[in-house]
Amino acid sequence: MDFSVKIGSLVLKNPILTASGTFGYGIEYETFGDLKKLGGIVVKGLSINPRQGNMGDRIAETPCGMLNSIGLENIGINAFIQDILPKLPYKQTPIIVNLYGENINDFETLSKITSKREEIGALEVNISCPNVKQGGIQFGQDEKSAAKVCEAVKKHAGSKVVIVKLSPNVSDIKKIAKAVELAGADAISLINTIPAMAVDIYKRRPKLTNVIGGLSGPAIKPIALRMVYEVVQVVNIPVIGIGGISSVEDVFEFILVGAHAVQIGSANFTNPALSFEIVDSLQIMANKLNINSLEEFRGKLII
Amino acid sequence: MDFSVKIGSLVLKNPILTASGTFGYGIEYETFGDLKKLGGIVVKGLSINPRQGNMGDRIAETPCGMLNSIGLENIGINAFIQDILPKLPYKQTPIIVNLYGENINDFETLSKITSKREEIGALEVNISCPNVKQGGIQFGQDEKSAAKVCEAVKKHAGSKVVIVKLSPNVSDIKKIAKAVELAGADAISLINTIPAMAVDIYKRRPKLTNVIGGLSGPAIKPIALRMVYEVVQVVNIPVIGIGGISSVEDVFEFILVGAHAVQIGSANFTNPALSFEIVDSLQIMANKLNINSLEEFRGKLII
Amino acid sequence: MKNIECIDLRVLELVPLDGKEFFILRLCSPKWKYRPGQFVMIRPISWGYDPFLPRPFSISNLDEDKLEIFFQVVGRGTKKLAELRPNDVVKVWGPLGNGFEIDESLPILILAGGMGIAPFLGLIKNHPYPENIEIVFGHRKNLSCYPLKNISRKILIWTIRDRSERDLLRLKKAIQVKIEGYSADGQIFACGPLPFLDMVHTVCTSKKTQLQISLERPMACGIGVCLGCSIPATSNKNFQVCKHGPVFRCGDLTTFCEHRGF
Amino acid sequence: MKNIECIDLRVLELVPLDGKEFFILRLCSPKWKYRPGQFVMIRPISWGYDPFLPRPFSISNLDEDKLEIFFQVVGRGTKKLAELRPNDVVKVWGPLGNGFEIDESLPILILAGGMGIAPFLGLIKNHPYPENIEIVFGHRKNLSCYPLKNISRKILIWTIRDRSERDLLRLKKAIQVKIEGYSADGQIFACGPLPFLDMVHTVCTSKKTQLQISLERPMACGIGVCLGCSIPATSNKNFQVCKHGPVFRCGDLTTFCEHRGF
Ligand SMILES: Cc1cc2nc3c(=O)[nH]c(=O)nc-3n(C[C@H](O)[C@H](O)[C@H](O)COP(=O)(O)OP(=O)(O)OC[C@H]3O[C@@H](n4cnc5c(N)ncnc54)[C@H](O)[C@@H]3O)c2cc1C
Ligand SMILES: Cc1cc2nc3c(=O)[nH]c(=O)nc-3n(C[C@H](O)[C@H](O)[C@H](O)COP(=O)(O)OP(=O)(O)OC[C@H]3O[C@@H](n4cnc5c(N)ncnc54)[C@H](O)[C@@H]3O)c2cc1C
Ligand SMILES: Cc1cc2nc3c(=O)[nH]c(=O)nc-3n(C[C@H](O)[C@H](O)[C@H](O)COP(=O)(O)O)c2cc1C
Ligand SMILES: Cc1cc2nc3c(=O)[nH]c(=O)nc-3n(C[C@H](O)[C@H](O)[C@H](O)COP(=O)(O)O)c2cc1C
Ligand code: FES
Ligand code: FES
Repeated sequence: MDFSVKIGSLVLKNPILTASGTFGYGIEYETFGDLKKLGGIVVKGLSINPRQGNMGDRIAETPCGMLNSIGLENIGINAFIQDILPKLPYKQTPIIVNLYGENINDFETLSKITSKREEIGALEVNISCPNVKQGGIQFGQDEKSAAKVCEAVKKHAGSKVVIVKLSPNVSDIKKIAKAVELAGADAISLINTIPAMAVDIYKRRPKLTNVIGGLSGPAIKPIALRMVYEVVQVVNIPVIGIGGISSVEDVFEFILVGAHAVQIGSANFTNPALSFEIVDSLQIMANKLNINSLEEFRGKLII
Repeated sequence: MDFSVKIGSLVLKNPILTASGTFGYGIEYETFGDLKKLGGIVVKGLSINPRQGNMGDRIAETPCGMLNSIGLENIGINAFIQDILPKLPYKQTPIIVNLYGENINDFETLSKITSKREEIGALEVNISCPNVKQGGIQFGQDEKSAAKVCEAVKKHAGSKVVIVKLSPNVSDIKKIAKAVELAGADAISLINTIPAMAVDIYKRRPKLTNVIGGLSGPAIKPIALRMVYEVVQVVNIPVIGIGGISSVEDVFEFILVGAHAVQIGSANFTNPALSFEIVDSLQIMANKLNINSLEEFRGKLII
Repeated sequence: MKNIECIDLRVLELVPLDGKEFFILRLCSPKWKYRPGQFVMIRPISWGYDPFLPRPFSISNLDEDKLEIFFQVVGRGTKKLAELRPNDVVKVWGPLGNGFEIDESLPILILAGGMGIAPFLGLIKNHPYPENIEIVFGHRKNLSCYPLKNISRKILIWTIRDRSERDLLRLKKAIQVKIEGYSADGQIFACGPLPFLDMVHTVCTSKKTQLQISLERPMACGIGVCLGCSIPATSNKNFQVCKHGPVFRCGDLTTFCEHRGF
Repeated sequence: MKNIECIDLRVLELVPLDGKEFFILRLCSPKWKYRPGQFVMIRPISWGYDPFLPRPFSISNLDEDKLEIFFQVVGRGTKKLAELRPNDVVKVWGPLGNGFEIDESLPILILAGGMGIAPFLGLIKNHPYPENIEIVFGHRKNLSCYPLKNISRKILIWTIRDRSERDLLRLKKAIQVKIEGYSADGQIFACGPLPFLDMVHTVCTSKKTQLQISLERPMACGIGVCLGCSIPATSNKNFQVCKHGPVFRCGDLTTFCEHRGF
């Protein structure tokens, strides 16, 4: 069956993307599977200049999940374009850059740089990172600033598809979603990690040097599913579901509530071949569900 | 060692409370342990009139947690006072009533009724239930209405300790916490469940008839811990930690970030003797941590 | 509350019946007294935080030596139960619920659909007058999947494999005929999947026959506190299946049947 | 990336050493070539969603027949590993990281603290000139907790039990003396807990001796993508311990040492 989906003008051969920060720059996974199989690759969040991220301990395990406070360590947009991009199979699999700026200006610059590269399939605007002082989640918690960032990126993005990635740490995700749709977003992806914390009672210390980090993994899937469901009801642009997806069943859960595509995140750490395996089992699952197209299933939750 | 803590004027012999909705009206657990051991018992949310709650399927399992959409089924405040309260060991263990109203009026009435009963140790104001149409979470997501409910209850509560129970589904929990402190709350408890969802891809149906329910269990502990930590920094009243607590280690995690007491919730379902066992292991844990008082440990996270 | 207890029990053995789907789990005996129809909540220690919830199972049999559970693998939890090994430790609380009200002097008709046979295994085994028991057993899978071997020869058992619409009609017919025979002075007990119970319930209601029916609902606590298993008893009162049931008298279920469509 | 592979391996056996804390886990061989100091990420299938993350372990030994891991129970994950039984399936990816750069023609001084012995077991076993190897092994637990039985008699091994401040000083002394002997033309490899490495590092730095040191950091991916194990290489560049390490040359760690206090 045909698993292709359209995210704005971008065509994915299947709805399986990899989530930013959990799949490196893509090439690290070549040894585990054929990158060309994937619907798309969302690379680690990129800033204008390289960043070292936060100090000290920056991951911790939690029940059915994990915390991270990487703080957007990355090699910078230029190194990515020069050193990595040519090695990626961008002709067969769209490469989506995840963009992080400390301010609107940064986002504009990043948009200008990336929109010129034909190797880049789409831009994902990260206004939801809980692990950085400037920018990040602070943009994603307020309708106005979320819209502003979206407009700024859109202005310079030319024909590139712009996906805005939302933070779950808001009272009403629908409002933010509508705001970025109005601001011109071609698609919305959600959720980013949820601000959370873990401590070591024996050392009396937080497990993350940064104290607070972002929660991801199966633990948050029910929250992500609810938010995708809520957002799908109020916007007319495609929604990309993210949060705890660990199996092909999980993929179809997100499609059932209305997602066009999904991203596999932390689950890549539990099995580096997982994203490829999920692509391989799409057809088996479609057979089990007795469907001949994704449209038949997407958003078809019976209430 | 002395494990007693003060929540406003209310003295608990130890910091272990049971969370509303997970310990029935208390008496159901008599067969599993000595209720008098507990620091306190928070009973199922009570409304003025009996309620049947939501229709259909109202629990579902999720990774390291569960969803519920009970919708505040309860026998009503009067039946509770007449039939249940006399059977509880209220002289040895404070009984805390969890109050739910559809509007401010309801909360005032409940406050009037309950504050007159000497058998009742404190009132916990539930402005955070995600499973009801009126009241509930809608009060807890807005500073002004949260404060209004708190004032209304406080006005009629006389000398009773008033605890306000917060919803995690907000952009900034600190704001709501400060608002209810200002409105006169004697203590704050958090978190209630997080709105979330689960679906059955084969039946194409939500697992809960109500579609959305509240997520609880170990999955949410890192979020709860973060929120307690954040709230403790900005208020001067005691904070009661709730969320995924399943062991005595978890109890001390919440104390370490600054909680005065904790509530054991869904974990009671995994082992109905758990709350009693946790009380029994407080001393062992204090020895392991090498502490002689809770004050030595409370909020003593080294950053 | 009655004598409900929560204890850690060691696994004695796990016996597969015809493949990897049906098992008898034998645990050390908690030495409780119980009534057929009562159940236990089970949670292996090894589950840690996940799967999170315990699982409810009928007490299939319980004596001085062992507690027996007959179960089918249907999802994540039962799959994990099927991985238990001798000496693994399982947290168990019970006996829960009310169980069937049995008058041993009266004839009994048991209507069981598939796993619905589970609560009756002990009843059958321990009844003083097995010749007074008759069973209609509708089943989908091979008969060898069900632990029927040890059922007394004195018990009349009608097994009807239900694989098609026609089988279902035959089963319905058999049940109708049998019920007739017990409507005057016998007792009728039923347990099985909802559509099966639905059918039994309809027949009994139409014939105005007494019927005790055992229900299943998703459960979290098993002891009446989470209110996850509530069903409407009347338009302003609920039953908790775990506490007021799982066995109900036919007439008590009217409101539930209206809402849930059986 | 090099030949990193992710495969499901069956457990052959789990051998306890002196109690319930130290184990050798033997898995079917993935038949990789590896360098001592390289490691694998391990995640038993039975973990389901929880514990969530895989765990990193040095390849203690790897040949045609088996992959061996020597591990100590310290937390939730290793406790669960100690419950593995033959034929359980474990997801394993590797060989990961760089491993020690070994010149087999030069003498080797191994400085191992406790579990820090793990990466050296294969090295010792497979080295063509065992008489060229000398080991200083500082340990807290009984010697019988460590798999030293099969170490060639040709290898000089100094074991020092470290239970007090004074023992620690003795250990430090021994290390100082030994290092001196290798500073000119030998190779020095070290692995162990941070305070141990700290000491070794200080001595080597002060003596301007070459040293290869194997680091541990909490890891999620093991393959350089999560950036959870990063340490500062210079003030504007990071190493990922899983990818650029876990073995580092003493001098490369200056910035990390400044930040983390060793
Ligand atoms: C009173 C009672 C007695 C039972 N006796 C038996 C028995 O003797 N033998 C047997 O094989 N089964 C019995 N069941 C059904 C058994 O509890 C379910 O098959 C089992 O819980 C499914 O768990 P799972 O994780 O494999 O499936 P999942 O679908 O993964 O279960 C997830 C959740 O749904 C709930 N759930 C799912 N299906 C059911 C169901 N049919 N009934 C109740 N809860 C469900 C579970 O409690 C769990 O919380 C009984 C159920 C009840 C309520
Ligand atoms: C490259 C490398 C090689 C290793 N080789 C061995 C070995 O051969 N034998 C052995 O016994 N141990 C080894 N370790 C340490 C081992 O990985 C940890 O002891 C183990 O992960 C602890 O898991 P736990 O769940 O029992 O402890 P927990 O404290 O519950 O672990 C929780 C989390 O913290 C991380 N973590 C905790 N302690 C450590 C630590 N010391 N190092 C790294 N991560 C940690 C885990 O990865 C996990 O994500 C090695 C570590 C690394 C990085
Ligand atoms: C280690 C790690 C690093 C991440 N880095 C980024 C990032 O750079 N940019 C971004 O938008 N999201 C980042 N995320 C968030 C994920 O892309 C994803 O939104 C989140 O983890 C939820 O999905 P999951 O539960 O499947 O992991 C990161 C997550 C993890 C665990
Ligand atoms: C089945 C169920 C019923 C609940 N009912 C109530 C309630 O009536 N009132 C209330 O304030 N909280 C209620 N809660 C929320 C809990 O008290 C608690 O805040 C929440 O479950 C988080 O804690 P936990 O993760 O330890 O369960 C309920 C939770 C569950 C699981
Ligand atoms: S299962 Fe909790 S009330 Fe019945
Ligand atoms: S463990 Fe993920 S980058 Fe090293």
